[in-house]
Amino acid sequence: MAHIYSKEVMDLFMNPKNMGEIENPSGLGKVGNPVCGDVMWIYLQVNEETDIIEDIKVKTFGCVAAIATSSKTTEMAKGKTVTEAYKITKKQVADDLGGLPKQKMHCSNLAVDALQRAIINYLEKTGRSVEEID
Amino acid sequence: MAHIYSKEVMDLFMNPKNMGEIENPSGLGKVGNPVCGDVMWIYLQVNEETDIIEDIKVKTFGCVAAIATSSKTTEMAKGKTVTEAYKITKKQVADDLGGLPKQKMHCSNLAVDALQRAIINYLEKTGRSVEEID
Amino acid sequence: MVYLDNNASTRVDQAVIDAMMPYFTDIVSPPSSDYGHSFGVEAKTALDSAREIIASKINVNPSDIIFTSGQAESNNFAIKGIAYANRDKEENLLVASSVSHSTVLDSLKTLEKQGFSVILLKVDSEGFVDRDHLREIVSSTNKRPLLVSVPHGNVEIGTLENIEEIASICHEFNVPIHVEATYSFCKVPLDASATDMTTITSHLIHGPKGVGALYIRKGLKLQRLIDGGLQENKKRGGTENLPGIVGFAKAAELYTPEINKITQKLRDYLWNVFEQKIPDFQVTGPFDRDKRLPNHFSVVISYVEGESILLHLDILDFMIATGSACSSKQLKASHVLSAIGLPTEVSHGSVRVGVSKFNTQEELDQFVNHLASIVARLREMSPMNAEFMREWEEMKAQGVVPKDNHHHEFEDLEE
Amino acid sequence: MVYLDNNASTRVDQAVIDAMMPYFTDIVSPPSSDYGHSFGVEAKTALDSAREIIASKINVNPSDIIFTSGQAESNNFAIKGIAYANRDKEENLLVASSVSHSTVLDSLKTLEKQGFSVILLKVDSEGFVDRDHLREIVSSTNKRPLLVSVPHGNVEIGTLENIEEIASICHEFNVPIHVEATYSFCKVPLDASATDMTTITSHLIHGPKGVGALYIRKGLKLQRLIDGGLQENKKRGGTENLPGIVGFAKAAELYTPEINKITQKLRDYLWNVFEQKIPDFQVTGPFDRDKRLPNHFSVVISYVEGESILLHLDILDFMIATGSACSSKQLKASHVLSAIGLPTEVSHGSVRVGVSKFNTQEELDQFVNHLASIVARLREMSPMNAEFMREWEEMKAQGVVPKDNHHHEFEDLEE
Ligand SMILES: Cc1ncc(COP(=O)(O)O)c(C=O)c1O
Ligand SMILES: Cc1ncc(COP(=O)(O)O)c(C=O)c1O
Repeated sequence: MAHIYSKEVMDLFMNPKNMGEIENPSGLGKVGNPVCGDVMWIYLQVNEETDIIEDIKVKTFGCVAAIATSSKTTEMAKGKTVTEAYKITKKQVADDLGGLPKQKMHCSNLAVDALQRAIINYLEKTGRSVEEID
Repeated sequence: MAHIYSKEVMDLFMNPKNMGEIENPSGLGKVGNPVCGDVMWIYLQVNEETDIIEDIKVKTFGCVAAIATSSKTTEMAKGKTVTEAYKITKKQVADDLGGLPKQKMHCSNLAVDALQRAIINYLEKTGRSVEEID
Repeated sequence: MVYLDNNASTRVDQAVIDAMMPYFTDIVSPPSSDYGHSFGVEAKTALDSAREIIASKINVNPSDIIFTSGQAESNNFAIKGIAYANRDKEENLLVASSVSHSTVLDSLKTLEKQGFSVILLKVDSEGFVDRDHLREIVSSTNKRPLLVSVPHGNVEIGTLENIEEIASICHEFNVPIHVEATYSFCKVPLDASATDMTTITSHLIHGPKGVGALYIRKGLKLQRLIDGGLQENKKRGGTENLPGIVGFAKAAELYTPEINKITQKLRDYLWNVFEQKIPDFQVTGPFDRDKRLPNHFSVVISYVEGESILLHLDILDFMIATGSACSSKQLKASHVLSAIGLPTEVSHGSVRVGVSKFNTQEELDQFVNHLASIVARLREMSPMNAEFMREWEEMKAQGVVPKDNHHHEFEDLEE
Repeated sequence: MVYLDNNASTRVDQAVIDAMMPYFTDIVSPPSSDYGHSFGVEAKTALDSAREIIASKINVNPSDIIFTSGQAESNNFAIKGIAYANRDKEENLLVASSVSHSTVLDSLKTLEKQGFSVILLKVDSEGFVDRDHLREIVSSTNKRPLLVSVPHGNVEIGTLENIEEIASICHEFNVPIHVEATYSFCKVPLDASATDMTTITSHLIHGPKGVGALYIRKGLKLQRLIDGGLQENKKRGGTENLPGIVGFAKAAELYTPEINKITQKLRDYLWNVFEQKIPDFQVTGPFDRDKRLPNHFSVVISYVEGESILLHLDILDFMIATGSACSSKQLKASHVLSAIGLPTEVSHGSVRVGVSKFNTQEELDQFVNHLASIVARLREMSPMNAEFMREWEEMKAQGVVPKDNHHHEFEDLEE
């Protein structure tokens, strides 16, 4: 089976991780635009004592790269504090996936964007702002 | 063996007729131009009593069509009176050969031209002009 | 492997390969000279007979058929040939359907940069050329088009244009018409003698790639695209691709109306099973099956994205095509789907199937079953659904653009 | 069948056919999209690897190789591409060797009609470009050429040009150079990275017809000849002829220096036997065997005409080529033989042989024996001989033109 995507991307595409929703999430981040072809919603369940992301779910509409990066980003965030998770970069996600086709690098932005937005949402709900962790 | 030429043309090309010279011919006709790629010399031996062409030979430099038309023209002329032979047309030669490729039709002119020139040469030698037979 | 992308290209028939073989290994001379050795003459005989077979398929004289390297060359030759042959005329308008093939549209773009005017014809939601628009343009007294180009069968949405009707509108006003019949050749009868130029190709009818033809009405003046010899009635230089041409003719010969009955039956079967098993999809192109290429079925499936569908199917060994932006090199929505008015957010779910005589009903059953579960799975993980789309439509209506508009230009892909 | 016309075209190697086969029958998708199903990706992988093989043969980067439909397209693209890309510049001079291929010369004719200036470079009696003439033209300060086009190996007379030398003269004055390497590709080492464009082709190295390539130096601006997609680095639209391209690469891979040792040995053998057995002939092209295409031997035989020789040989199952006017479609003497100063009355006796690895010494022995008796037979019936030619030369010197000058124009063959 020859594909332009790395084995890691294909594996996560075939068996995506953390797909789904969390009811009453601690934080929710929605990004994307159906015109562009990628929409991602990330749901966080954060332990307010420790700021640790105890659970994370994602809903993704999009291409192979979008599904794989959603999975990878959520896997990377899970178990981290929001401060740590906020620092995950698009490049880290792509590297951890064994690279992405050049033109698809933009897709990996989305999941990280959604994660950051969900963290901001969580911070806002808990009366803080992103500057405090940044 | 696929060729553009008719079977008749190929047969005469392979086994040309009346090739050679006649020493002290009754008439000689030389036409053609080495630049054009066709040169033909026709030699006649004519019975001066009957004006019948008793022998005819041709020397030909040229392409397949030139060789075939030389053979055909001399075959057609042999045994005819010079008056009859003078009337052989280029079209008759081509028709008798089962046709010639359109672009090669010009080549068939040469042999008939050489024949006519040889007849004129014969007539001149015998103190006559072509008007008398034409 | 279940190959269902037969409007992209097709498998070459064994009989076609057999027909080509002597021209690969034995009769290898170029067929150019009449006065050459017998291989050359045999080659010419083969070339002539291929030309006759191809010509008879579209009801034209063999001498008006020019063999080319395929669709791209034929279309470029047709469009630029007319334009450049009329370079010095006052008229400089070129007209084409907006669902024309990229080889047509890109030729027009080049000509536009060089000073020619270009008008793309409106099409309706099924991809048919807007007759009124066409009539308006060809009847214009002060800007008569040099050419109108229209596709016969559309590769993306299957639309089968009524060429006779279009041609008669053009000819009423003495405007020549070029027909792009790449996808319809042998699949739908076409009387190309009613057209001024017609493009046909080999590799969509189980013939080899790299060969096609252009019918050019006798007397129509074209500037040559490829100079260099007396080949092809002096209209296209270069050593003829004789194995390819012989294969093309053989493929055309083998692609009988019977084949179309087979593919049409398969296509209709697929369509029916699709309707039973796949919720929320919308057919693209004509709903009337007789107005589609007989082997063509195309849809957009809601709330899912084409590349993801395509790769899931691929892993299961089923091969289809999509017009999804994410699957294209330019990451742009298909110009055809845009031209028929499909919003990009909808066209992401594009899936199209081209069946061939090599397919079976069992394969199609398996395909739809697989597709049904893939779609269900993708929808489960997608935030998009009917409610999402309703909200989205409202936002669009209110002119509210969502913040995360990741729309971007890929400059390195532009000219 | 003894095929000795291997500079016209060659038999396709069985290994090449085997390499193409999967792309005829299995991997049939166009290799265009990266994000498509695995057939498309496999196709792309095959395309990329073919490009690497071809590129390495002429020492250039794969990304600078564009696949085309063959020599004619490559040469038209190179010449017209440069011309049109510089349409608006003041310089409009195009230069080519006068022994260039017709696809080059006819492209120039077309451009000349459109207002470009054209200069054909003088060549010496062996077909080598006149260095002084070239230098004079490229060094001209007020009319710098847009391009100089030179053949590497000449198909008719075998001349192997010193491309490094020509390129360095051009580049000294910043004039780009196009090299027509159709007949030399794989036969003689060529460092195309020293050139700006280089044409190569498949069907002369036991590859399939209908495929070739053009090397284009990175950064060189060309106007596209065939628009219509992102294929070939956006420089050539259209579905790639993948079986052809794969076959081309396989053929290039198989055409090793060993093959050239074989053909050169055969050619030299032929040359020697020829000298022993055929009276009154003259070699055309370089006498120095190392300055010829390794498989090329060409002569003019006195007092006989090429078509007649060719057909006699053909009936005996030996196939060769001739540059005789009577054998050409236009009934014109070869422009190459004219350019090297051979009078038409002499060039009628042209015979050329291209050997391949499929030939044997025995075949060449038989060939020369047959030829010797054919020549003897034709000379016996010919009025031409040494004396005739002496007289003819005298007449020419005196300006006496013989009456029966059957020289005529074939208007229907002209433009
Ligand atoms: C048109 C278009 N824009 C954008 C993207 C994805 O880029 P981003 O994630 O930056 O929106 C895609 C998907 O590949 C796309 O097709
Ligand atoms: C250049 C050229 N002129 C003329 C001819 C023959 O025509 P004609 O017999 O009229 O001289 C030939 C031979 O075919 C030819 O090659």
